[in-house]
Amino acid sequence: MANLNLVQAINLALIQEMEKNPDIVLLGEDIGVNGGVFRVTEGLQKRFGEKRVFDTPLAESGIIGLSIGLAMGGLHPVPEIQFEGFLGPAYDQICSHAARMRSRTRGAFTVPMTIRIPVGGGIHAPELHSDSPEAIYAHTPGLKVVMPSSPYDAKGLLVSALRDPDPVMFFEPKRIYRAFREEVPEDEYTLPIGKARTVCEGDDLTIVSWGASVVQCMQAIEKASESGGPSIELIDLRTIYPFDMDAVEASVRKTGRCVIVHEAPLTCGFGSEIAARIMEKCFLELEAPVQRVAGFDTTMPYYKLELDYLPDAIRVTRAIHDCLAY
Amino acid sequence: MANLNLVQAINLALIQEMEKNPDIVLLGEDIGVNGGVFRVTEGLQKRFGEKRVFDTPLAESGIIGLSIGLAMGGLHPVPEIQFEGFLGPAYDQICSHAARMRSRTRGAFTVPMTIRIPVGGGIHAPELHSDSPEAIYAHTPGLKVVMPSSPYDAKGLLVSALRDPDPVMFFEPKRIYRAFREEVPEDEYTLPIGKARTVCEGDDLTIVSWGASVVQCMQAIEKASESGGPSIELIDLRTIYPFDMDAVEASVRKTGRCVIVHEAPLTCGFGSEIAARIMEKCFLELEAPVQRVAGFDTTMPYYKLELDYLPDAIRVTRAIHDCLAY
Amino acid sequence: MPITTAYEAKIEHISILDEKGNFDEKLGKGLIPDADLVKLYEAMVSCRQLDQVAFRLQRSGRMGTYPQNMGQEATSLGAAYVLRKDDWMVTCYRENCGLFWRGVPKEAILLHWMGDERGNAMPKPHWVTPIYVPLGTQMLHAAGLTMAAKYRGEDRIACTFFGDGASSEGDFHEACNFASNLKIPVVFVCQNNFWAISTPSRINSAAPTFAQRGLSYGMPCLQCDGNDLFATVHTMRKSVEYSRSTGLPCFVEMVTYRLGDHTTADDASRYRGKDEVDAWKARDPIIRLRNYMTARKLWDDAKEAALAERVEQENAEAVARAEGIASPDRADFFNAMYAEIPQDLVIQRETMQTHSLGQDPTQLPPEAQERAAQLAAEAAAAHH
Amino acid sequence: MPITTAYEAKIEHISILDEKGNFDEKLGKGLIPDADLVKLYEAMVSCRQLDQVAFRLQRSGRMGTYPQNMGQEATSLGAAYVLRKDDWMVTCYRENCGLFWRGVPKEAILLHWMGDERGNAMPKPHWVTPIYVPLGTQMLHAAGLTMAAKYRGEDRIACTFFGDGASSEGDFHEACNFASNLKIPVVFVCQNNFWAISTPSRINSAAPTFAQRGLSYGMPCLQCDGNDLFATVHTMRKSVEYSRSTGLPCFVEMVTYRLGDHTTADDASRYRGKDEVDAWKARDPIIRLRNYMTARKLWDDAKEAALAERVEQENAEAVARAEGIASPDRADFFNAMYAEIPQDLVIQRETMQTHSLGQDPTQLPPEAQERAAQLAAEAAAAHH
Ligand SMILES: Cc1ncc(C[n+]2csc(CCOP(=O)(O)OP(=O)(O)O)c2C)c(N)n1
Ligand SMILES: Cc1ncc(C[n+]2csc(CCOP(=O)(O)OP(=O)(O)O)c2C)c(N)n1
Ligand SMILES: [Mg+2]
Ligand SMILES: [Mg+2]
Repeated sequence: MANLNLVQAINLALIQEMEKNPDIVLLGEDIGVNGGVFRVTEGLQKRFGEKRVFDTPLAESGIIGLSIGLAMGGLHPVPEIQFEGFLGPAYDQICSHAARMRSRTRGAFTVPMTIRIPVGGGIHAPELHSDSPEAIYAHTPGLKVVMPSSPYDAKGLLVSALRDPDPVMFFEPKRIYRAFREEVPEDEYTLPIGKARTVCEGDDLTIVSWGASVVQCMQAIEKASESGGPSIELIDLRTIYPFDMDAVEASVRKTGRCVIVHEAPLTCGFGSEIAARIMEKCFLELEAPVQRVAGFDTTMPYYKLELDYLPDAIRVTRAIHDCLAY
Repeated sequence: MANLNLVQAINLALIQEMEKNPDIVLLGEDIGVNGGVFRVTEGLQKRFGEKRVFDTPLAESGIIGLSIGLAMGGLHPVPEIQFEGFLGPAYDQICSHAARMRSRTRGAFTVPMTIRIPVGGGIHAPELHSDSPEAIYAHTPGLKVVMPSSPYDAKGLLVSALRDPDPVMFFEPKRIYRAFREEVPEDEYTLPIGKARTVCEGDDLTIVSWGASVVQCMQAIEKASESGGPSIELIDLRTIYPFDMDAVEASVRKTGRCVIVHEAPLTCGFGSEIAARIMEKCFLELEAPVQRVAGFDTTMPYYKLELDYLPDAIRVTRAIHDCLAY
Repeated sequence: MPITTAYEAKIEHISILDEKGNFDEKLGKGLIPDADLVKLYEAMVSCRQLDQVAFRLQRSGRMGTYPQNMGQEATSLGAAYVLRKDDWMVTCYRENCGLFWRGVPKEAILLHWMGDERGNAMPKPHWVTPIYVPLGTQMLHAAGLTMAAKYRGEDRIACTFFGDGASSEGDFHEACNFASNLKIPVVFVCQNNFWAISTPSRINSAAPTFAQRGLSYGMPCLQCDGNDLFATVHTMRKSVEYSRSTGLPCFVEMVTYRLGDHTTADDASRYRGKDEVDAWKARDPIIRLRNYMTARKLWDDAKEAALAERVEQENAEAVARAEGIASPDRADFFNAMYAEIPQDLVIQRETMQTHSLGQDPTQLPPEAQERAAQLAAEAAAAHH
Repeated sequence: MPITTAYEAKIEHISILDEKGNFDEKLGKGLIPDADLVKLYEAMVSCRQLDQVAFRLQRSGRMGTYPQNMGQEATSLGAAYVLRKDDWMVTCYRENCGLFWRGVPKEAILLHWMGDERGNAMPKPHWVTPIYVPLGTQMLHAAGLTMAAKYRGEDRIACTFFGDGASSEGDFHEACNFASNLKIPVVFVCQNNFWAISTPSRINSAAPTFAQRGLSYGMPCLQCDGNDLFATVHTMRKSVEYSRSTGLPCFVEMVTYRLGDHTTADDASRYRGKDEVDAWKARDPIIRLRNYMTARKLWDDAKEAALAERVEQENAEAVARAEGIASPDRADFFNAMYAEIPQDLVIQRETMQTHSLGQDPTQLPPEAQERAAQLAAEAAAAHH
């Protein structure tokens, strides 16, 4: 057991899987000598050599396109896109090829690849360094989309991704890269892609969230319980696609009320799918409309205003009250 | 009044607005001499010259990036992306620049631009010629997203787009490019972006749809009425963003039941947003969970199976029954 | 010296058997053994005939949109002939002749254009990729495939084909740049057939050549007559040897011409004149080679007639195999998505015939379930 | 002749005032009037000093991530000096010196890095664009802006700047290709400062020069010493004249060096040695010019001291203006989205402080509304 932050947990998962599987290679902008701008790949080039950990030219489509070829050729590439805002140039290779290769070739070619991407706001970063595009990729059949909210989850989920035969978008919430540490087993363990985690149990209301927002939700729940408030169940989705609707359904059937929290813009954010499914699955049990606490339908503002944009404990608390008051 | 199909209606709208506004320029792959692969810009280069209607190199990011510059420079470019499947390379210029330019520069630079894109399946086309990515762009603040379902609507909405000071994604359902004709006024008229159309009124159930699917819905409604079935109200959204929630809400408050129909994959398709909003707005009036009839969460299959993928009157009818039986 | 030379470059053009029948002994002699030459000629004729068959299939509604290869047979064939059988050949959609030479079954290509993904399930090991639809994207995959081979210590190289139009895509630049800077042995071959649908190649490059696109990356660049099989073979030899021996990429432009429409959905007469096409018909790679072989007594009318018959037969069989395949199951497009199908997709697959996606069957009261099912059945019936 | 020459190219390197102080009279004499030279020198010193101020602001938490321009002042300044005031200058984020010369207020640049969009609201008419964050994307906008000018019959051209790393992006290729084939007069300037964060320029190009990136498009290409103001001015003169007179694009590589960290978030000592940096400090464009001016009696220590004082004062005032601006209203990011704000955004803007997005206040029974509002108020209080 070690006490690690998110960055260290991911670094450890990479080391352990690379030692087991010689076909794993890491590539991206500044991931080598520099260890990545967030130091997630720190020390890996020294440890595994330039053949397995290498810097690429500055071109995201090239990074993903090359990785797709590497994967078709039998390796398991782990490209890093420096910030989610720079996924744009790689969108076509991801959605037109990585996501389709298996189905279009009926399995003759596959793309086992784990794309690592720092995601989300809250670190006072420049423009295009604070977005949350998970819904875009959840709407693209053929991909898996993962977003851990803690060091322990990050390690377990990343190991699963590195063993997955299909392309996985592994979003790393940069806001909690170093926010806290927790016990992370050195020993091997995996967390299944597609299974949610019940962070805490409750009877009055269910909160569904993922990524850094989970932390905001926990704060809101603490506040609530301090003031002897309602009993709230928090579900961390962990995986955006395929998502664990069974867990959400079971919880909402019990509580009858639900609040969904995410950083991405409201409209067509992944919260809309969860809300729609809850209505479909729990129609008769639902006592109030599902509330969404999300980014607004505006461009993510520059950092002076970013905290007004991002869901926080106050907004989550308000949603809890709105939902309970209904 | 002329009896026109969708292609002709768009062609007419372009001619009339280009004659009014010298700042409108058309660009794209094969739109000049060839009039576009669907002949939508037929005759326009001859009529307006190579300066206002020109072919570009084969590069979608270049087409949109150049258009953004043209718009920042005071023109109103109308780039054509040959098929929605080739929006991918332009994704970054659209979402990182066109959608953000006004807000990031607080209005110092704006991007009045109408991107024309044939969209959707059903014409036995090759791979990547049959997708429906509207939800991707509806989730991108800063854009407007329009999808007409008839020649009359196409002309009125395109004229509005061509006069809009902000970037508009104008999706043209290729399946109905030539499927039918209708009376389209030669005279100038506009249809407001953001307003839905009630195709037919009814009391038992509301169908919300857009694009080519509207036609499938009308078939299902006919069948239903023939067999003396339920009284159904059909709402054609016309605009995906900003969307006319007032119209949907008013209708569902009346009928208490709703079916949403679109070609795009179910998960995080725009139907999920409409469904979630209906729950939020009509919670107390809703008598059954909102049903969605959509593409499945798979890659759009090659044409041998495309009709099994696309929503048709049979599936819409089934949803109507599911919803009414609830 | 304030003004010095930072860089100098020179690009050669190679022609061996020109359209007038002139043959350069120095470069051409012994380049291709006579026996091979005959086989290569037969391959071109066979590919050309399949083009005509495919065209008829499309017109009679038995196939979707199809892009003919007519006039460009010598480009990909020259490459396929030179490449090792285990070198990667990563192409677009106008390289049938080379793919067939590599052993790709004709029905695979036909199936693709018949709207059937099974046409992309390349039987291994052919070291080829299936047809690519999004232009300019496959060259990066060629680089990756080759880098993976290099990673395993194999000396496999790749040859990737793309058009004059595709070379305008950003991915083209990124592929060349990655291959050059990361030292990946890929031979980049630009098929300049002067048109990208209706767009003349000058709109895709105002430069004197497409070959010089490789200079950006410091690659050796060559241009050759793409309608001259000897020239394409000679050029590919030099290029393949360079890449295999140095482990570095290089660049080739093959100058050819698309004799047919862009695809069966296109009408080239809208944008180009008959004179231009006629001039290029005179440069047809097949005619040129046939005349050469006839003069060398390697070929005659009897052989031609026999070949025509054989080819028609072979291609008819390929079509039969393509059309004979069982029609796909609608479950296929669900099952093909992931190695392990997600539960939600299973539900979608199982209920697609019985319920709407918003419906959770288990939630319906039993009698309601029956009513819904029954109503649905009636409605379905009414539709047929 | 089977083998002919398809293309030949040659690229010149230009240096006028080298690091040892050698000055080429032939090219340099009269190139820049003495009076201008002094002003240009002062502009470089002022820009350099602002870099230091910005660095301290970031370290003391008064500004976010900031990319210093240190060492590269002569590149964009040479361009700005040569360009007409109404030519477009479309840059990235390391061209402060040129932008300030064009009249961009220093506080605009500071505000951008202080996380305030108002820093991008370029007061017109400066014919400049704001800082660009996504690399390689701005060159296409430069082409569009110039084409729009051409459309109106103006003879305005554009000069666009990008780094060695950015030249690897696909958009770079598309911008050059569009400008060349559609005949748009843009001067493409690659600032090769040898690094892209920690990535050495050889990983972004294995070719001998970045200048040859322009050969793909048949553009005239020049390379110059980017730390030599005379060379950048001379090279830009030739290039600007070419583009304005022909209406065609051309390509320039300015060889320079990033003396500081990539940004304040970077630690360059992780990936490059002190020796390398020291060698380049000796090539500092400011020192070089100062020595030249001193030798020519255009400058002395007294002037230097006076300048230092004035610059410190000016920059302090710019910082004061940037920090003095009223903090933005949270309504701003809603109101800035569209010319006309959609109704749904109005609701989001108005209710952001009072309700969750899923809530339709009007639906709540009145007493419930009160209860919710009250609970919310309490909770909010509890948070502070
Ligand atoms: C990314 C992308 N954009 C557009 C298209 C539509 N399209 C198909 S073929 C073609 C022209 C291709 O020209 P070229 O690359 O020269 O190849 P050729 O057809 O001449 O062999 C176009 C525009 C596409 N398939 N992919
Ligand atoms: C599309 C994109 N990818 C990645 C980044 C992150 N990033 C910011 S600066 C930089 C290096 C840029 O190097 P170069 O183009 O040489 O410019 P320089 O910083 O040396 O002036 C990177 C990778 C970005 N801003 N945009
Ligand atoms: Mg071509
Ligand atoms: Mg650099």
